[in-house]
Amino acid sequence: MIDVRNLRKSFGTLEVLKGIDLEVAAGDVAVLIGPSGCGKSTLLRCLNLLETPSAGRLEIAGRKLEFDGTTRVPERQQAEFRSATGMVFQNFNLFPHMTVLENVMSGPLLNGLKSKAEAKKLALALLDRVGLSQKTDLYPRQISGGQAQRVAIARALALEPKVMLFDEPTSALDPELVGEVLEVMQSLARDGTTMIVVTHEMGFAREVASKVVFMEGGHVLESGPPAEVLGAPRTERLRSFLSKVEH
Amino acid sequence: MIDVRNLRKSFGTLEVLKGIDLEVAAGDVAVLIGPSGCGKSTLLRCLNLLETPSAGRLEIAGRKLEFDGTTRVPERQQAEFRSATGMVFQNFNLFPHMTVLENVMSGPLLNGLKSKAEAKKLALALLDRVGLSQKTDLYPRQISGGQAQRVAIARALALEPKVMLFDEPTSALDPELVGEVLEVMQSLARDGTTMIVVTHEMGFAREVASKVVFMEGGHVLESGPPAEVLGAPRTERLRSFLSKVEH
Amino acid sequence: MYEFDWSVVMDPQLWLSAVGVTVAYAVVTSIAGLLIGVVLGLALVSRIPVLGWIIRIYIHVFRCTPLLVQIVWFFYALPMITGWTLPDWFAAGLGLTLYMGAFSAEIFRAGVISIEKGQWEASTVLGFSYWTKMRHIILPQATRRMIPPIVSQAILQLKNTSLLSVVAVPDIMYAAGGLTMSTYRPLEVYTFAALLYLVVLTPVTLLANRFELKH
Amino acid sequence: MYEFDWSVVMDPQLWLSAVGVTVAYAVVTSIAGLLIGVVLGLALVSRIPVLGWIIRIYIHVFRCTPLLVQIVWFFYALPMITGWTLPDWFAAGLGLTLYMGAFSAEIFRAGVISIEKGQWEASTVLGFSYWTKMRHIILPQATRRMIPPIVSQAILQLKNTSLLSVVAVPDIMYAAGGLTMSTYRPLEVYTFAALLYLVVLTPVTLLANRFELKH
Amino acid sequence: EALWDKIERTGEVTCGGIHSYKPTSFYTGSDLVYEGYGPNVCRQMVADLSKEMGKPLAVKWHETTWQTVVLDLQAGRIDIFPGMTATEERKKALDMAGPLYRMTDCVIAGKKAETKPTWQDYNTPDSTFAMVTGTAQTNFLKTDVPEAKIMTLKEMSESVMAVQSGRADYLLQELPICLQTFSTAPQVFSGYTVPTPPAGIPAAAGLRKDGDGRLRDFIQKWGEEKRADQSIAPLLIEGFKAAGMDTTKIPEGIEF
Ligand SMILES: Nc1ncnc2c1ncn2[C@@H]1O[C@H](COP(=O)(O)OP(=O)(O)OP(=O)(O)O)[C@@H](O)[C@H]1O
Ligand SMILES: Nc1ncnc2c1ncn2[C@@H]1O[C@H](COP(=O)(O)OP(=O)(O)OP(=O)(O)O)[C@@H](O)[C@H]1O
Ligand SMILES: [Mg+2]
Ligand SMILES: [Mg+2]
Repeated sequence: MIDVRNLRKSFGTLEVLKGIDLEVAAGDVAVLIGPSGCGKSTLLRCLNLLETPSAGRLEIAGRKLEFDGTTRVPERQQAEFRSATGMVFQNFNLFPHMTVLENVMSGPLLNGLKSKAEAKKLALALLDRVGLSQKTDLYPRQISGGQAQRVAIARALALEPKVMLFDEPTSALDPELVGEVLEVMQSLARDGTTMIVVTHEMGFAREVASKVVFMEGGHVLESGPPAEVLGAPRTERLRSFLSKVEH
Repeated sequence: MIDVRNLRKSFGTLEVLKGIDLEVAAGDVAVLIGPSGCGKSTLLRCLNLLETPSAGRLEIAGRKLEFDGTTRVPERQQAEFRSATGMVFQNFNLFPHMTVLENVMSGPLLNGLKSKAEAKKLALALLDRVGLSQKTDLYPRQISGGQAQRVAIARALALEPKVMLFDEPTSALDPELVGEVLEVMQSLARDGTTMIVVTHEMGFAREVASKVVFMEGGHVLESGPPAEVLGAPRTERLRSFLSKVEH
Repeated sequence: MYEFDWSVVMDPQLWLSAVGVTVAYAVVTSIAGLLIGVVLGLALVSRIPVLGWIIRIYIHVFRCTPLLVQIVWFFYALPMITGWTLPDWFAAGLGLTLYMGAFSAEIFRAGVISIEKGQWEASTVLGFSYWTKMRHIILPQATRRMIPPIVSQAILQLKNTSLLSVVAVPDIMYAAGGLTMSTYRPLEVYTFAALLYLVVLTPVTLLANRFELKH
Repeated sequence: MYEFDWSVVMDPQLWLSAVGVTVAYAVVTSIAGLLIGVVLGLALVSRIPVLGWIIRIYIHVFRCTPLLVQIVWFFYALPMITGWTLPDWFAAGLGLTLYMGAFSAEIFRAGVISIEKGQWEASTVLGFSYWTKMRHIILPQATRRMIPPIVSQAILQLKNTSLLSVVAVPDIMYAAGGLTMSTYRPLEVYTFAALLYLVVLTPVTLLANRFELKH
Repeated sequence: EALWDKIERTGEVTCGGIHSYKPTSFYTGSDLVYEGYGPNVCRQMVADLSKEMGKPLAVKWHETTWQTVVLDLQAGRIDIFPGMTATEERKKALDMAGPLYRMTDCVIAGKKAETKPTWQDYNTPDSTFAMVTGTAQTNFLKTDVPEAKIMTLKEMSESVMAVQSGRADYLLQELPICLQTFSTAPQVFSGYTVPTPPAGIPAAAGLRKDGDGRLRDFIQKWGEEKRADQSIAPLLIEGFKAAGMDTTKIPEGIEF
C-alpha cells in the first residue's frame, strides 16, 4: 500500500529526513515513535505532499512519485496523489465557521464529488460511527477536544482515503478525553483501515499496531512488530527513550 | 501549614468551587486530581489570590484571610499573603526578554529583597539544583520545554516560599521531557518542601504524594493517602475517572 | 475677548446637503476602494511574481504621497495628459477610491495571512483547490477579523473627503469655507463643522468598538 | 495638450528648507504625541474610573474630527477665547501633537493588552508591584509590538503636517502652494512635492517592513 | 484646438465662478447663476465676443476655487477667468490678457491695531500683514513696505482668522473686499483706509495657452478699450451692488 524509498527532506541547509525507507501493507497500522524533532511530522507531511521531499521515491495505493530536489508536482497531480491519504492533526483544525456536520461534509461537497444530499448522508453515517450523531449542529467551539478530534477523523474519512495519517492525535487532549479518540482509532484498525500513527500512547502502540517504527535524527533506527521493538529494543537509544516516555 | 475551610468561588452566576475543605501539613505533598473543569486550577489560584474567593477561610503559613463576597484585600496585604506561596504554571510563563539567569533573579531583585550580587548567587545555586547551570545565559526561546519548566521552578523557589503550587506542570511538555521535571519535583519533595500539585501523572501521585485529593464539580469527593484513594476508590465517579486516565 | 455668535451656522439646508455629499462620497469611495483592495489583496496573497511587485509599488505610492496631490492628479492631470475628460464626480472620487484601495489591500492581505496555518493545511489535505480554500475556508474567517481595521480606515476616509473641497465638491468643509467667507465667523463655522463630523462618526465608532469586543 | 515645464520646480533651497520644516514638525510632534500616548495609554490600562472616561472622550474627539479644525482651534481659536497667545511654532504643533497623542494612546493600550495573561499572572505571583510589572515585564515586551503601528501612524503624521500650511508653517505643501502661485504650474509643483514625500517616506517604510518581518 | 475655434464650434464659453467671495464672485442660483464683478466682466466679454464672431454664444459656468482656478484653466474646464494678476513668470504657464481694470489697495486693521494714512506709516516691524499666498499685493508689500512683517496663508478665511486672533494686525486687500469685509464683520476690525499714495494692481484675464492667441488678442483689445473710456466701471459697480454693498462708501476719485 505504502512504499517509501530513501526519502530525504531538507529545510534550507537543515536535513531533517536522511533517507527513510518504510513499507506499510494494506490493513496495517504503523506507529511512528521517536524523540521530539526527529522528523516524524515531516515524514507524515511528505506522504501527502504538504512538504515536497528533496529526494527519494513515494508510492501510495499505486500512485508513484519520484523526487530529485527540483521536482515540482503540478497542482492537479498533487491533489490526485493526496486523495489517497486522509490526515488528522494534533490541533484538529476544524473549520470554526462550519457546524460539525458541515465540517464532515466539506470534503466531498466542496470538491464536487457528491451532491449535497449524498454528502449529508455520508457525513451522518460517519458521525454516527465516531459516536457523535447527537452533535451534528454544534460549532467546533461548542464541543470538547475529544469530540473535535473525532469530528476531524470523520471529516478525513469522508473522502474515503486509502490510508489515514494521524499526527499525535491525542496530545492536545485532556487525559480523560484521550481514551475516546483512541477507541475510535482502534475501531478503524479493526475494520482494516491502513493507518500511520505518530503517538506517544505506548498502550495503543502495543495493542493496536502491527508495526512500530522508531525514528531518531532523521533515520529509522528500528522497526518491526511491537512485541519485538517495544519488548526487546535492540539499540541503547530506544531503550533510554522508552524508559523516559514511560517514566 | 495550609488550612482551607469551606472555600467558595463563583464567576458571575457560575459557582466553580462549592465549599472546599483542605488541610496540608508542612512537608506534605498533596496531589489534586479530577476531570477537566472541576475547579482544580481555580482552587490553586485562590490560594495565592490570583482569584479572590467568594467565601470561606484561607490560612497559609500562619497568615489568615476570611472572605464574604465583598472582601477586597489591599494590594500590600495581597503581596504579603502571596509571598508564602510560589506558583508554577502549565505554560511556564517565563519572561521572554530575560535570560534564564535574569528570570530566576527577577523575584528577589525586582522586589528589592536582595542586592544584585546576592540575587545572582542564589539564582545560580537554584539553577544548579534544577540541573541547568549550563544554560544561564540563554533566552527562554532557546531552551526546551522541560528546561523552561525547571527554570520556572527555580524562579519560584528564589523567593523562598513556604508552599509550592504546581498547576499541571508537565502537561505542555513532550512525553520524553516530562521525566526531568517530575524528577526535580520529586527532589523538592524529598527535601521537605510543602507542595500542592495538580497533575495527571498517576505514577507521580502514587510514588510521591502524601495525600491525593479527588475533586469533581467544585467539591472534594475523596481525599487521603494515595494507596487508599487510588488503590481503593470509594466512589463510582473516581473509579471511572481513574480507568479513563489510565486507559 | 471674542464674542461668539452661533446664529451664523443656523443653515440646516446647507449643512444637510453638505453632510449628504460627504457621506455619499465616503461610502461610495470606501466600497469601491474595498473592492479594489479585495482584488489586489488576493493577488498579493497568491504571490503572482511580477504583478505582486506592481501592486506593492501602487500601495506604497498611494500610502506615501498626500491624498490632496492624488486628487489633483486624477481631477486635472489625467485629462490634461490623456486629453480624456472624466465626469467631475468620478474624477473627484477616483483619488479617494484608489487611496482607500491601497490601504484596504494591505488590510486584506493581513487578514488573510492572519488565518492559522492549520486551516490552510487542513483544506489542502482535503484536496481543495486554491479558490475553494479561499472562498469557503479562508475568506469567511478573514472577513470577520478585517472589519475593525476596515472601519477605522473608513472613518479616516470620511474625514479625508474634506480634501475634495479643493476641487469644488460641496462637502462639509467646502460649505464651511463658503460660510466663513460670507460671515467672517470661521471659529463658529469650523467648530460646528467638526461637530458634524463627530455626530456622523460617533455611531460608526461605537458600532466598531462593539464588534471588536466580540472577538 | 498641456506642455510640462519642470524647470519651475528647480529651487533646491526652497525645497530643502520645506522638507526640513516638514520632517522637523513630524518628528517633534510624533515624539511629543507618543509621550502623551504613553501616559494616557497607561492610564487607560490601569482602569482609573473617571479619568478613563475623560481619556476615552479625548481620544474619540481627536480621532473623529478633522485635523484641520484642530489645528485651527489651537492656532486661532485659543487666543481668541483666552486672549492668551501661544508662540506660533508651539500653537501650530499642538493640534498635530494631540492628534498623534490620541492615536498613539490607542496603539499603546492595544500593545499592553496584547501581552499574554500568563505574563501578568507570573509577575503577580512573584509579588511584583503594578509599576514593577509594567516597567520590567510588560512594557519591554509591548514596545516591540507597538513599533509597526507607531511607524504607520508617524507616516500619516508626516503627511498630515501638510495641514500646517493653513497656519503659515512653511512646510512642503506650503512651499508648493507659494511656488504654484508665482509660476502657475500647479501640476509640476504638486507632483514634485508628492515625490518629495515619497523620497522621505520610502526609507521609513522599508525599515518598518523589515521590523515587521522579524516578528 | 484653439480656444477661438472651440468656442465658434460649440457656441459656448465656460466662465469660472467662485462660490462665496463677495463681491468678486458669488453663487446666487438665479438666472445669472454667479454674480459679482468677476462674472459680470466675463458675461460682458462673451456678449462682445458673440458680436465679433457674428453668432450667438451661451455662457456656461464652472465652479472653481482660488487654489484650483489655474488648473481649471489649464485642464480646459474653464475658458476665461478675469481677475488674475499677470506676471512674466505666469505668462509662461497661462495666456494673460489685460489689464482689464485696476483695483486700488486698502488696509483693514484688526481690533488691536489702528489704521494709518500712508504706506510709509505701515513700514515698521510692528505691522504684521496677513496675506494670501501668491497675491500680487504680497509682492507689493515686499518691495514697497519692506519693513512690515508678512504672514502668508492659503486662503482669505485664514487671513481673517489671523487678524481676529491677533496673530496678524492688518489685511491688505482690494478696495471692494475691504468694504465688504468691514460691512460683514465690523466687530472684528477697527477700521480701514486707502493709504497714500494709492497703489493698485491691474487685473487681467487668464486663458489656457492654446498656441493660437486669437481669443487672447481679442480680450486684450477689449480690455484696452474698456479701460480707456472707463466703461468697465459700471460692470464692477453693478457687482458691488449685487453683493449688497453701499457703493456710496467708495472714496472719491477712485479709478478702475
Ligand atoms: N517548515 C520548516 N522549516 C524549517 N525547519 C523545519 C520546518 N518544519 C520542521 N522543521 C525542523 O525539522 C525538524 C523535525 O521536525 P518535525 O516536526 O518533523 O519533528 P517531530 O518528530 O514531529 O517532532 P515533535 O515530536 O516535536 O512533533 C525540527 O528540527 C524542526 O525544527
Ligand atoms: N475567569 C473565569 N471566568 C469565568 N469562568 C471561569 C474562569 N476561570 C475558570 N472558569 C470556569 O470555572 C470552571 C473550573 O475551571 P478550572 O480552570 O478551575 O478547572 P480545572 O479543574 O483546572 O480544569 P482543567 O483540568 O481543564 O485545567 C470551568 O467551568 C471554567 O470554565
Ligand atoms: Mg511532530
Ligand atoms: Mg486547570
